[in-house]
Amino acid sequence: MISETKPILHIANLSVSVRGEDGEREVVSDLSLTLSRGETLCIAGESGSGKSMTALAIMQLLPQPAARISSGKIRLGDTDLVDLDERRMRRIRGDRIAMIFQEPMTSLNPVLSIGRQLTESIEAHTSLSQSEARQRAIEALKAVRISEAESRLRQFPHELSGGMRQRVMIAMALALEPDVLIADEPTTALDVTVQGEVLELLRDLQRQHGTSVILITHDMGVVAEMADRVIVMRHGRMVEAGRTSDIFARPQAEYTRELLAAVPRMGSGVGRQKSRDVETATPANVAEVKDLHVRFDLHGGFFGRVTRRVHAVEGVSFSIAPNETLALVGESGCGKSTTAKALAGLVPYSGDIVIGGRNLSGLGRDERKAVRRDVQMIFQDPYASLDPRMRVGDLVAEPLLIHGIASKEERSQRVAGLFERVGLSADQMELYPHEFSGGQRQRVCIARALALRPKLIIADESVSALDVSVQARVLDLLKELQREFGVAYLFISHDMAVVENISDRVAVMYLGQIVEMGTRDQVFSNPRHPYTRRLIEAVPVPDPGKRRSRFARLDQEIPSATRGIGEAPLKLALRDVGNGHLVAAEG
Amino acid sequence: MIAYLGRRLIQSLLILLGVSLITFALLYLLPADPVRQIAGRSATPQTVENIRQQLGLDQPFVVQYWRYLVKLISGDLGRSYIQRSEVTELIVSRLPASLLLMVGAILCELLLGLSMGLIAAVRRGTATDQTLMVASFVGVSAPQFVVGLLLLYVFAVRLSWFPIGGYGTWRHLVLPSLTMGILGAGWYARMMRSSMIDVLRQDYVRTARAKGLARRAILFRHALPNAILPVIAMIGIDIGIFMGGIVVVESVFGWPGIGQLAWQAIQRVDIPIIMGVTLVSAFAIVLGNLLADIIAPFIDPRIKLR
Amino acid sequence: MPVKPRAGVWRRLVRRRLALLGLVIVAIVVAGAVLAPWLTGYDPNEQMFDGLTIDGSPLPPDAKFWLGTDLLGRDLLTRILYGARTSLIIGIVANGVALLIGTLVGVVAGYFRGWIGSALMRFTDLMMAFPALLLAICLAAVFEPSLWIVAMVIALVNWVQTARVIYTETSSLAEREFIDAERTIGAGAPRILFRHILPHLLPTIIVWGTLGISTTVLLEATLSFLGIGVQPPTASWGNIIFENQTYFQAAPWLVFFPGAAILALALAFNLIGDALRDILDPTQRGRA
Amino acid sequence: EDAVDPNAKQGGAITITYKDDVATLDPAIGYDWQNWSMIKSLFDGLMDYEPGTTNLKPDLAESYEIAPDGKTFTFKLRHGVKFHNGREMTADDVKYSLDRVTNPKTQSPGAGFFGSIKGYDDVAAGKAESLSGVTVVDPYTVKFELTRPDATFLHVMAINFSHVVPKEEVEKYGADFGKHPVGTGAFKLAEWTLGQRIVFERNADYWHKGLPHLDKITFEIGQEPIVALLRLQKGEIDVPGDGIPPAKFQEVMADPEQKARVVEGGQLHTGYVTMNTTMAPFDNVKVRQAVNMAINKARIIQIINGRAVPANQPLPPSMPGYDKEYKGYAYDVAKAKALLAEAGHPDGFDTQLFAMNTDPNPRIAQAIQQDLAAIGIKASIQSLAQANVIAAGGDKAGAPMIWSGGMAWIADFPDPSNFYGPILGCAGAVPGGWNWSWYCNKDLDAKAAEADSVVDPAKAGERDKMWSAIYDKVMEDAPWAPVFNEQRFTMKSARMGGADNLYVDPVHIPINYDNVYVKDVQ
Ligand SMILES: Nc1ncnc2c1ncn2[C@@H]1O[C@H](COP(=O)(O)OP(=O)(O)OP(=O)(O)O)[C@@H](O)[C@H]1O
Ligand SMILES: Nc1ncnc2c1ncn2[C@@H]1O[C@H](COP(=O)(O)OP(=O)(O)OP(=O)(O)O)[C@@H](O)[C@H]1O
Ligand SMILES: [Mg+2]
Ligand SMILES: [Mg+2]
Repeated sequence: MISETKPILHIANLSVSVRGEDGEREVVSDLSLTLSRGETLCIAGESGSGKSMTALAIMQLLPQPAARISSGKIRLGDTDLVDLDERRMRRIRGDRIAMIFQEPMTSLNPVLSIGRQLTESIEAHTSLSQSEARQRAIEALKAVRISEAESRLRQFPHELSGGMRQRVMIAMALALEPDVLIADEPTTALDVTVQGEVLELLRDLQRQHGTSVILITHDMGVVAEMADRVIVMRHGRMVEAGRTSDIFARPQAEYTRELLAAVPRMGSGVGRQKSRDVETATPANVAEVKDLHVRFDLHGGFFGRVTRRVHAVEGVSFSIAPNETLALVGESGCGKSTTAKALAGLVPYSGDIVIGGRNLSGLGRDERKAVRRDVQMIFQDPYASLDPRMRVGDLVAEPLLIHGIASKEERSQRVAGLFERVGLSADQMELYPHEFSGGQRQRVCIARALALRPKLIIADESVSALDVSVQARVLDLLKELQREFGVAYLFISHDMAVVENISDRVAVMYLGQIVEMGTRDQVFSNPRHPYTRRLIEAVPVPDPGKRRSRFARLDQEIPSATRGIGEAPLKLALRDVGNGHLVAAEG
Repeated sequence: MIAYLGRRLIQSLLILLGVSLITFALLYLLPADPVRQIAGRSATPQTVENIRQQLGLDQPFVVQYWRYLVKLISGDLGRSYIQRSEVTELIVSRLPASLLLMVGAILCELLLGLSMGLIAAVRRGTATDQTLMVASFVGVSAPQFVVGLLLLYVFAVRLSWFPIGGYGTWRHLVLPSLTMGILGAGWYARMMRSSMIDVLRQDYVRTARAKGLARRAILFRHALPNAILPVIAMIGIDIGIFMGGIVVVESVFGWPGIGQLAWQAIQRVDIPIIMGVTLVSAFAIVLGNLLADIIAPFIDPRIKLR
Repeated sequence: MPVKPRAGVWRRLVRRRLALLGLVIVAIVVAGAVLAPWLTGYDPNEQMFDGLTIDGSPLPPDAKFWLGTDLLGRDLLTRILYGARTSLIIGIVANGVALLIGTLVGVVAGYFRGWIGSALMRFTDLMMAFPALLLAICLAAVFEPSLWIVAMVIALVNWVQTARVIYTETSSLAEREFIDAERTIGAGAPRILFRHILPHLLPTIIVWGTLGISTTVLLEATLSFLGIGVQPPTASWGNIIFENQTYFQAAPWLVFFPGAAILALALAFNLIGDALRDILDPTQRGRA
Repeated sequence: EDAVDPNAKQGGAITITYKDDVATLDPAIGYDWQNWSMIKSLFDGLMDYEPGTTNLKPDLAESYEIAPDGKTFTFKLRHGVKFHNGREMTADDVKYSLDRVTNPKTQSPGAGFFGSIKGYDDVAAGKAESLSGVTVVDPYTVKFELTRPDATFLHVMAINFSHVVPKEEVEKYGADFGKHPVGTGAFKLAEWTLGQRIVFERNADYWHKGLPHLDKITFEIGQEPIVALLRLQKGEIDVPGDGIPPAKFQEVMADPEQKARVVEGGQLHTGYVTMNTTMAPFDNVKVRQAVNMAINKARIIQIINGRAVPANQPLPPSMPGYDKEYKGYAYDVAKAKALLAEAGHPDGFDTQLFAMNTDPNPRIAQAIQQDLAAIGIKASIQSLAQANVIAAGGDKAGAPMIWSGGMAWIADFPDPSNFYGPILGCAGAVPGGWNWSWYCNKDLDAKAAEADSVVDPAKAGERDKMWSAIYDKVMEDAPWAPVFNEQRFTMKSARMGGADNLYVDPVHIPINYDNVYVKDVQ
């Protein structure tokens, strides 16, 4: 599969350093690699190891003014990119090297139409006329399998779902058929079904155009699916490089072995939760949710009356016992986060939520504050959920401060302890959120959630952004805390492998309702609802030998949860198919 | 959209009603007696009383205000105490000039201010940046009367490029607009720089660079529309500030706008004119705010009219 | 590695050349205002016989009157020094209070969306549409003109624009996820508003605050003219300009020097503000 | 009929500028100095003044007769005088005009001038529509009967309020007659663009043959005086209506060419400080006299670049009745202090000095303030908009001292009585009145009435003496401190022609439009 031609991209002894409050620090050290035509090179490695920095260095787009290339060469064909002036570099960007960024949500310009953003780069690098460029853009959109490509051109980013935005990004990168495509975690933010599609697409395009791809990911399943060769990085250095099959079969470096061992696999995996007996619906349940509804009103009309409603959560009931982990899975937009927010008291709801025996509705201010202590939440997007103007140490200490726990010295000791617990060092307490990599930030969030030693932690996609080794460590940590303090988890994730590993029970959500719920083994080994089955099938397997030729594809868009007034959706009845395994009748 | 407009118009009307009530009340409380002014220096108490009665100024406040409102609805703003003309006529004759000046001034300040702010943000930290920021502060700190006279002296008297004041052709409009615009330009430059610096840090700007776009495309197509949003919100506010400066600029350039009318009325406590001008300018401000809110979604499609 | 002590804002401020320059200017102005009686041998209100030419013209700057004299034969330098007292109170205190009210109203209205928010914003809209000058005149008629009245009027009139801008920004900040995160750990509204939202508003507040200095100092002169502010012979930078602006050709020093003083003060605060904005914005670390 | 300047050329147009809006051109209503002389050119009255002087002459009247008791005036009207609409003016129009101006519905600020006409009280009270004292004898004769002898009556017949208007036009335009003036004057209104421009054009049918000289006068409105002067220097305009702004005065006078185009003249104006005689400590005459001695008038005149002469009595020097012998209170700080001590204020006292807020008035107030401080009186200044100062003055407890500049008394007509009634007499000392010193001396009121009943023109000198005595007496009580009499400096373009006194005409400000001409017409 690897074509043994002359390398198209050659990096020699690259070092990147960033300037912080206390001087310069290298975040990429002495990195060398080559990329051949038509090859897919995966860069894997733990969060904060310098993967994104390397990619940005190639593009000459390192964050200003903090970061700079301190030494090394980057050659594209015969051109050295490091010394190139901005004008010549501009001609290379987009045309010969294209990049897909880690954050699909923020990487598209919110005020320009999709069409504009697509055609402008075509117009910038070719002499095509406006209508020809438009045609090319439509083709590119069709290539990434966006339906109704022509009318999409007029739409704006916020009108598209996350997966579609990512596909637009890919279309943009591929429209000019670059020699090299750098994709930085292109699927992390997406749920399994969409991830499958995107990967499939990348492969397709590579096959057609012979593009060389650098794929940055921490998902070893993705690596196994996609890569020809793999580079493993740690602390800014390359620890191992080799062919995918070799690395998976015979990892040389200690760290690579650790990494592979940490990969969650369905049905196996080191940290896999033993099946436990969990007694449901005991009076001592940490949380009990009954017939939860959350609806968002959409206003319109002359007097701003409610005209339509989003039925985000429609009659969800479940309970979580102490020490138990309930996983909530489902596609983007099915209402998982909303359920979590209702529990955390962030959105108004109807129905009953009982935490530690106290019904949340009808509590006074002080009582509510006390209940808050028992329920903590870790958000989906770690960067967005940390105040960018506070030092992370202060952020973690804040819950203690608010609830008046511990003196000042004690507090900072406890925070330092928490930092170590989540795998950060105490001196990082002085840094600000933007000075961390994505994974490190998530650990800060976890440390903050743990600070109050809550009875229930709601983890909303909290480990999706983490590399496997850290993910494994965090999962371990969560389990450890569960053992130690009897914390219960509501674990929201789209990563079925992780869910399979950590959960005691699983609830599958679809369009605001639960369609299947049961113990982990019931749901995974005996999925009864077709929707559950499709979710499980979409999971990539971290084994290059079991590479699939095609992913299962979702053929229809997810139906909308928005309805007119008085058109409540049909309520699904759950049927017990044995031992508390609840399944909705197919509707 | 129509529904939104309707709702906003009703709100605006309520605001105007509030403005009229407060203004009327304040003027009612003012110690200067308009009747004495009308009656003149040699009036007998009898004459004063007669006039007071004729104007209905002997009525209680509520009655006076109610009468005013009733007339207002039919577009009658009353008759000036000093000038003795229909206030509506006075305002209508002067409004076009003020509106023209406003358009010219806003154009000037946007053109000047935005480009200064843009350049300063792009060249952040350089001497250019610092020079531009000093210039913008000079614009904000310079008294408009002096700026106007200076421009007039240099460009009209010395160089004869423009007429020394007056009203009529576009050449008359340039200097007054510029005088008004210099103040606003300072504000806009400062704000633009601030918001541009913010926008230039955003991910989508990085994306645009990664596409290999020309600098100009990045700045004008990607950054500018995002950075201009907070500036758009300023336009409503701007009209309010504008109403303050208009008095001076109009009198320097002999511009027949409502600023001069207002100023003379204030000096002489000509209450019907003060009321009329207040309502008209309040209306302009409300309209400006509405306009800013309506333009915003065209620039940022995420914004929904609610 | 031991945890390094946080370098104080003040220390980082004085390390920047431009910020230091700003601080020095402010210090000079404040010192000038406070020490005026010791810095000059003249009385600010004394109309000197030798301060005018025989036909009543003011004197240009010379060895005796460093910045010249005004139309009544008073020493301009002395008047500018004493005028700094008034202008500092207006430009900093009144402007500051306006900024404070505006920020408070904007933040509260932006954060509490319910009836409090709408009520506050409707009130702000009303105030914005209401002519400030009229309010000033009416107040002038009711109260004895004084510095504090004019300061109050300026504060009362100038908060509106700030409130509107801050409102817009707060409402978008309140949607950010980190605010939700704060709620889940039990943070109350005051904490969220002051510890988490306010710091993000700082750049805007700085821009409005520094621009406000010039405008308020000049506005004070207009209000004095209408009889609401400090009354002659009390000097303020604004009214020195205002009284003499028609003489800008005949006696340019009468407009230039007080104008330069206003500009210097506003610029100084701008330099400090700009530096503060960078220092307090952690994403700007590493910038020289 | 007075002669027409033989050098005058016929034709041409001039441009005059004003900062403020022209309020109204209705002669019954217009009462500021700016529309005052414009109205004089659009309308005529029975009497007028010889151009450039204060000498009365018959105008629409050909002749008049005063009955020996001084209570009946009979005017013979000129034949063939036509309104701008072409109709001939008759005695009915004279009567109509006076009925109209005294009718309260007209809201004329000048109605009070006609108080001596029989029937005035009934009309003012709304009880009658017509003045019983005015009779149309025949189309060219009109007779006035007065309730008391009134020496000022001929002047009253010359002021704008008595100018003759045509009934049909007044009724046609109603309240808007002021925007559509139709009179018998030398000019007629050709265009009025609100807020921008007013254009007068020559009345070809004017009864006074040979007048006016100009074809057209354009008044441009709304520009700062300082800019108007720049335009004059550039040759764009002919007369800056607001005069030479203080900031430009030195520059103009320093340039011989420009100085040559400046005409200087007296003015029926006095600038004074009023002291509220009902308010302590100004209820003490010694305090008031002390203030009179404390003010350094020379210094104040220096501050306004010498554009005035020191005043020591209410009347300006060009006014009949001015007492040349009277020395007034000399500037004497020591004596002022002594007087103050005698009055029981050896350490002075605190008070307030009100002034209008336009340059140079706040400056003059500050100079006065410093002078007062020298004798221990600490006066704080209230510099306010015109209307606010007027309001304070009309309130008995409002203002201890007012500097009159900017709102000061410019005579309505050149007669000594005009400086007494409303501003020094008891009639003006009422709430909302113009007697800001609240000085009320019943004795002097009686003497004033006596002087005004000396109607016989032959006894004019005697009457003037009586008035001099009254003002000397006023100065003894010192309710005012007269400061200066402002001089007028009118500047014109080089092409303007006509005698200098037309440019400082005491009743036409800024210039006498009917008699000036331009030199550059063919
Ligand atoms: N703007 C910045 N200022 C200072 N340090 C930074 C900045 N951005 C990143 N870093 C640091 O650079 C190092 C490398 O970051 P990079 O983003 O390349 O990690 P990554 O391998 O992409 O991790 P992840 O998988 O979590 O995205 C991290 O230690 C991070 O703390
Ligand atoms: N504030 C809101 N106003 C209106 N609609 C909302 C609001 N918040 C969420 N929704 C809608 O509610 C539905 C459920 O959203 P939710 O965030 O719970 O999905 P999710 O299952 O967490 O998806 P993802 O995996 O993408 O995070 C979506 O259709 C969403 O558009
Ligand atoms: Mg990364
Ligand atoms: Mg979610």
